[in-house]
Amino acid sequence: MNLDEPVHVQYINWMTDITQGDLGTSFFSNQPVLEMIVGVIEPTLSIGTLGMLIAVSIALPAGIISALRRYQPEDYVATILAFLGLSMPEFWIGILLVLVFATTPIPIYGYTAISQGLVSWLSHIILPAIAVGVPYGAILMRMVRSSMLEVMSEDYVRTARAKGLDENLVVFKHGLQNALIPVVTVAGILFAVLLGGVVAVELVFGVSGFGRLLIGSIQRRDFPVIQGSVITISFLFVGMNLVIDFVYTLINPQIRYGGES
Amino acid sequence: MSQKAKSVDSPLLTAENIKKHFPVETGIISRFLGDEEFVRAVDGVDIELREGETVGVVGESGCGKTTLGRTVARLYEPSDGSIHFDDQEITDVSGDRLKKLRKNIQVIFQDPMSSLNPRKTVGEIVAKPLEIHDLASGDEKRERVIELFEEVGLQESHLDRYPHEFSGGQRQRVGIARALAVEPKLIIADEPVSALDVSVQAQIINLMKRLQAEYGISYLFIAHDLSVVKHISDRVAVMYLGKIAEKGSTEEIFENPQHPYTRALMNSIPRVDKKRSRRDILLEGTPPSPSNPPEGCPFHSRCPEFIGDECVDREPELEQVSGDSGSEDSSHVVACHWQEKSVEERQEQDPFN
Amino acid sequence: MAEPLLEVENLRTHFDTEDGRVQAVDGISFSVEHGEIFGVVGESGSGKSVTARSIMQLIESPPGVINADAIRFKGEDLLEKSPPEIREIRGGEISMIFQDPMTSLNPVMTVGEQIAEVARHHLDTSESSGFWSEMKRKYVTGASHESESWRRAIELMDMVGLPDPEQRAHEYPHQLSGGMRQRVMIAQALAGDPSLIVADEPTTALDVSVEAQILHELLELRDEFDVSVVLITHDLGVIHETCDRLAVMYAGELMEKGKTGDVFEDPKHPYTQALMKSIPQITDDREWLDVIPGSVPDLVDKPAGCPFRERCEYAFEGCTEPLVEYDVGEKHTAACHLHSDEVNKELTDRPAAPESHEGPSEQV
Amino acid sequence: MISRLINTVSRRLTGGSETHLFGIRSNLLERFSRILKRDRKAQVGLSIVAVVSLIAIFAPVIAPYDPMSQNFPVMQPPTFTGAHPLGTDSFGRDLLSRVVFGARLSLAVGLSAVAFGTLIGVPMGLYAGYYGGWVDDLLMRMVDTMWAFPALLIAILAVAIHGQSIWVPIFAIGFALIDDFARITRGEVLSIREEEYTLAAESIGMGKFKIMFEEILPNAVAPILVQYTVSTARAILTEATLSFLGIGVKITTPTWGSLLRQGRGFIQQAWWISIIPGLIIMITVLGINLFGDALRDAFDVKESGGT
Repeated sequence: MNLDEPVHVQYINWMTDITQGDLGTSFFSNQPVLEMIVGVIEPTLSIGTLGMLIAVSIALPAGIISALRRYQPEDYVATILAFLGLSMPEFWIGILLVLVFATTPIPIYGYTAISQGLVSWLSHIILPAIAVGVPYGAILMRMVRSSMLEVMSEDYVRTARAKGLDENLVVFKHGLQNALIPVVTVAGILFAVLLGGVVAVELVFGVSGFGRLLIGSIQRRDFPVIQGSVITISFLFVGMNLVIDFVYTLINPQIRYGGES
Repeated sequence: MSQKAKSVDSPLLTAENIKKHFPVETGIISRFLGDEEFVRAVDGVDIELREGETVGVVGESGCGKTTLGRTVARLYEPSDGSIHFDDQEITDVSGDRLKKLRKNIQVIFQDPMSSLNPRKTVGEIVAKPLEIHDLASGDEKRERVIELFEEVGLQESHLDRYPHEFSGGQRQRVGIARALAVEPKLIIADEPVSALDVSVQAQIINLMKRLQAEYGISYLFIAHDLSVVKHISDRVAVMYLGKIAEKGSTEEIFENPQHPYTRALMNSIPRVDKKRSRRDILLEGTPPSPSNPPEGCPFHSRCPEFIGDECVDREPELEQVSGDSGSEDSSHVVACHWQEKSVEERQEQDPFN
Repeated sequence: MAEPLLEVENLRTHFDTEDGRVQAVDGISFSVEHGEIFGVVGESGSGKSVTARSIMQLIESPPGVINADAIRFKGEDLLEKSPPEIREIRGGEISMIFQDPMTSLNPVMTVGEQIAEVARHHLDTSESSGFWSEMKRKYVTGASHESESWRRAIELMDMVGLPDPEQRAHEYPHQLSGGMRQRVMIAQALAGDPSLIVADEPTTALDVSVEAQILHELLELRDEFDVSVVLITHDLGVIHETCDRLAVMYAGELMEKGKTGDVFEDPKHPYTQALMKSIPQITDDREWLDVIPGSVPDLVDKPAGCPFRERCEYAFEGCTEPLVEYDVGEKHTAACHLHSDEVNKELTDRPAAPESHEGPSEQV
Repeated sequence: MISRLINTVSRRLTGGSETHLFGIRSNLLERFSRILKRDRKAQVGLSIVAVVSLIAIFAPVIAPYDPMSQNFPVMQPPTFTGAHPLGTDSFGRDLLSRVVFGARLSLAVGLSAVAFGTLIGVPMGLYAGYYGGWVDDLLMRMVDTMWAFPALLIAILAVAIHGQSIWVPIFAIGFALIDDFARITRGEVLSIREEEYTLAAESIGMGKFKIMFEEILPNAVAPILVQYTVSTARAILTEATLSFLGIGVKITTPTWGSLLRQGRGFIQQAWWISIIPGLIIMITVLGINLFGDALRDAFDVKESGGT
């Protein structure tokens, strides 16, 4: 970095470098930043993706059941669990898991790459993924519940019943897709929650991922790495946004075919 | 064009060639490139109103009648045209002059629930215009509000209640009291009874008529219900796709409708006094989009009395109906190419007979 | 004479709300004959829509509770049917058309599929309409456009006057105009080949010109499909032009019932009379409309007796007695104690017109 | 007892015809107190919020020791009675005292952050929603950009530039909340603008500014209030995460998050240093969430999942 040049020249140089895939070199290790980030991104993405999968696969059925059995035992149990899940920081759930699973064969420390065997990989990321997935799933579940409740009181659901469809078809054929439309928008916004969670959870489980690199470089004041990480996070966000937009157009025909004819 | 003979008592309101176009929601880029699309909600309307008179505006949803009312009330900025009120140009007044105008032109809205702020008591709602225009304060204000309440058939005990505690008809009375508070010369009534129960509609209509007789207020009465409009109006304008299809005294319009649209519309109303025969469905389809109106006569795509090429090629202008009720200065005008044909020719094809 | 298609006996539907029990329908009885259009007219809160939904048992419970001596359809009491049997009847024997065609159609399904689905469920098509095959159709393969049900959908869309049905069937509700959406609703109601259609304010959300088209369509289809219709509306004109017989409802109770011609020519209930006089007609030249003072009563903890007595110009002390339906003509009844043998007053000797044209102010 | 308190308060607030509480008047407060009377969730939530707030306010009175004092045996496990009911930490500080003072700072950070987000976000949304046009375009593009800056990212930048301090989480969380508040307010304003009473206000000659604050804002308060509670809960959690990561407050500042950070190295040896503050966070956030949910029920606000 040519620190003696004026700031705007530095900035332009830096931007030029970025567009060429050059995020600079670490002050600390003298490694190229891009290489460092690519080296640690796998565990982070693994935990994040599995966490999201866990969240969605809990939230969807739980939210639907909770809505359909409103004010019945199932709903109360789901609601209490969801509120608990909503009220714990991810890393603290991680700490609890570490304590609980300390004496079991499930590893509570470190990470092995997916290339070294699926089972080992999975066993290392399952606990961190649960830790990040639970709060995320809790929020989603509440969303699914309220959205489902709203949809079930819509006129077209009454129409479906008046057609003589049985309740399962009314819910899953006529209700579900409509109920998911608002949930999908929120899922994107919640990505911020998930990302922060993964970074903190990596610290708890001693996973050398992106989060550790990030936190380490802040403590070392390794500015090129911090800059590179910030750019990476922004890219992840934009990418996530695109995915969400795609899913959104997929489930909402009013976006696909605008306007009255 | 509008060459109305200026009568001795000049009209209270004259609106000439009013246009109101709304931009269609498009992306920022196409707006930047300038290919903006417009909904021509109101597209060149002339309308005038004398003191103490009620002019009815009718048409189907999307014909621009509500937009016309709001533009005349200067709630919307007209895109083109000029409005004169009480011998003053009000087309682009703003600031204090606009505020003064608000004291003279008031609006009654369609939905008596939506037009009252749910977080205010009806007393506060009716008092608000008095505060805004510094007409009364303190005890005097309260007195005046009570007076207004009594005038519209509400009681003093209602003052501190919230809109949701009232029935639809009572809410509309509150709306009328609010409009009345500033003692306006003109009230734009936008579908004031269409959201009300049948048995309550009559109460509100009679109330409006009584207030008119008492205070000499003029009404621009906008509605889709021809029977209501007929009942309350002195003159009537029929709108279609942002334009006036036909205009005249209530008697002329209802006794001798000239425009095929007016005739078809009257024919469509479900009646309690006469059964319509089944082949009488004369208005097919729905009005075209006002962002892309048809060439020529806007009504030609649905017209049961379609003539031919001239309807498609050339837009008819509003012309005086000849031989109408004998008098020369009749205000009955209609925009239809049948006016250029002979009476016999028209009668031969008339599907309404 | 053959037994009626539908017989409702002493239907009472209430809702338990935080404010108390709302007796939305309070003991009404009527019957609908084969091939007949039967009108139910009333203002908002008169219980006409609840009546419609009670027949179909489409009342959310809680808070709603349906009670009746019987709701007989083709001689069988619907209240004694099991849920699967009721589902067979809904859409297959009795179908419904709702007021707002925009919100009553599913926004994320093509209109063709929404019609085809009914055919699959209620007609003998070769296609399975089980849960998993429907789910597969919806989320995996998409609806087949060669199938019998789809062809039936297109055929029906054509019959109810939708232009380009082949193409329209692939569109979503928001791509259609209000009138076209209501035609889709009608096609959907016909798809299961029902004997009775309950139409709840089918034209209220539409413009008069479209309203006329839809009513015309209903009349045509009645003949073509030999289906009876219960037409629910607040518009007396609509009733007059389409119905063979009608019932007038007020505050959950039946005020008057009879052939359309008889009731309109010679209404026997003070409420019917007052209602007819209060609406402006395109042919009338009255300076002032006749007003019914006050507003519809609160249905929470409704007092016994005639619900209209507070607003009735003929009210007398007998009006607090429970309502009874009196015969006032051939198949013409009116629930008004003025027609009882002791009173038997002619409603034509009206008292002097009220002083004010608006009548006294309403009570809250 | 609590419901009686609420009743009294709401009666006091709505007694006179001219009383306002952010425009929420009788019907909303009545509805809330009605929900409070029969909804267990609301009662638990409000009780927790009340107790934690009292602890925070009276921390110096309640805490048995100075939270910074290191004069005690190191890593003493909790006994739930005696001198150090919740044990001591790795520096020999009394955990109970630190948790009590932590309540003060954590709540202060959370509430300030949300206040920051509200004070900037709500006017932005109000203005954008009511005026529309290019102002709306511009503001919403800004909000969209903010969306890509989660609290984590801002905290990283803030710490990199400024170093750790109590202002870092306040600013980072607050900034990240702006777009939530702006979006929710704007959405609400857009639907209120459709209501005819705003047009009616214009027709009687009210100025735009007056309409915005007198007619529109009071009707948008309910969802904003609900969002406020949700965001406060979220802010407390985020503060904990940031401090745990070492990009929040200084390690010497006793917030719940920094207490957890101190426990990080001793999870196996001294579980209580990590578990107890975490438990306190959970209970507090649970209380706020339950309270917020009761508000949501009372005001009939849709779940928007705001973060």
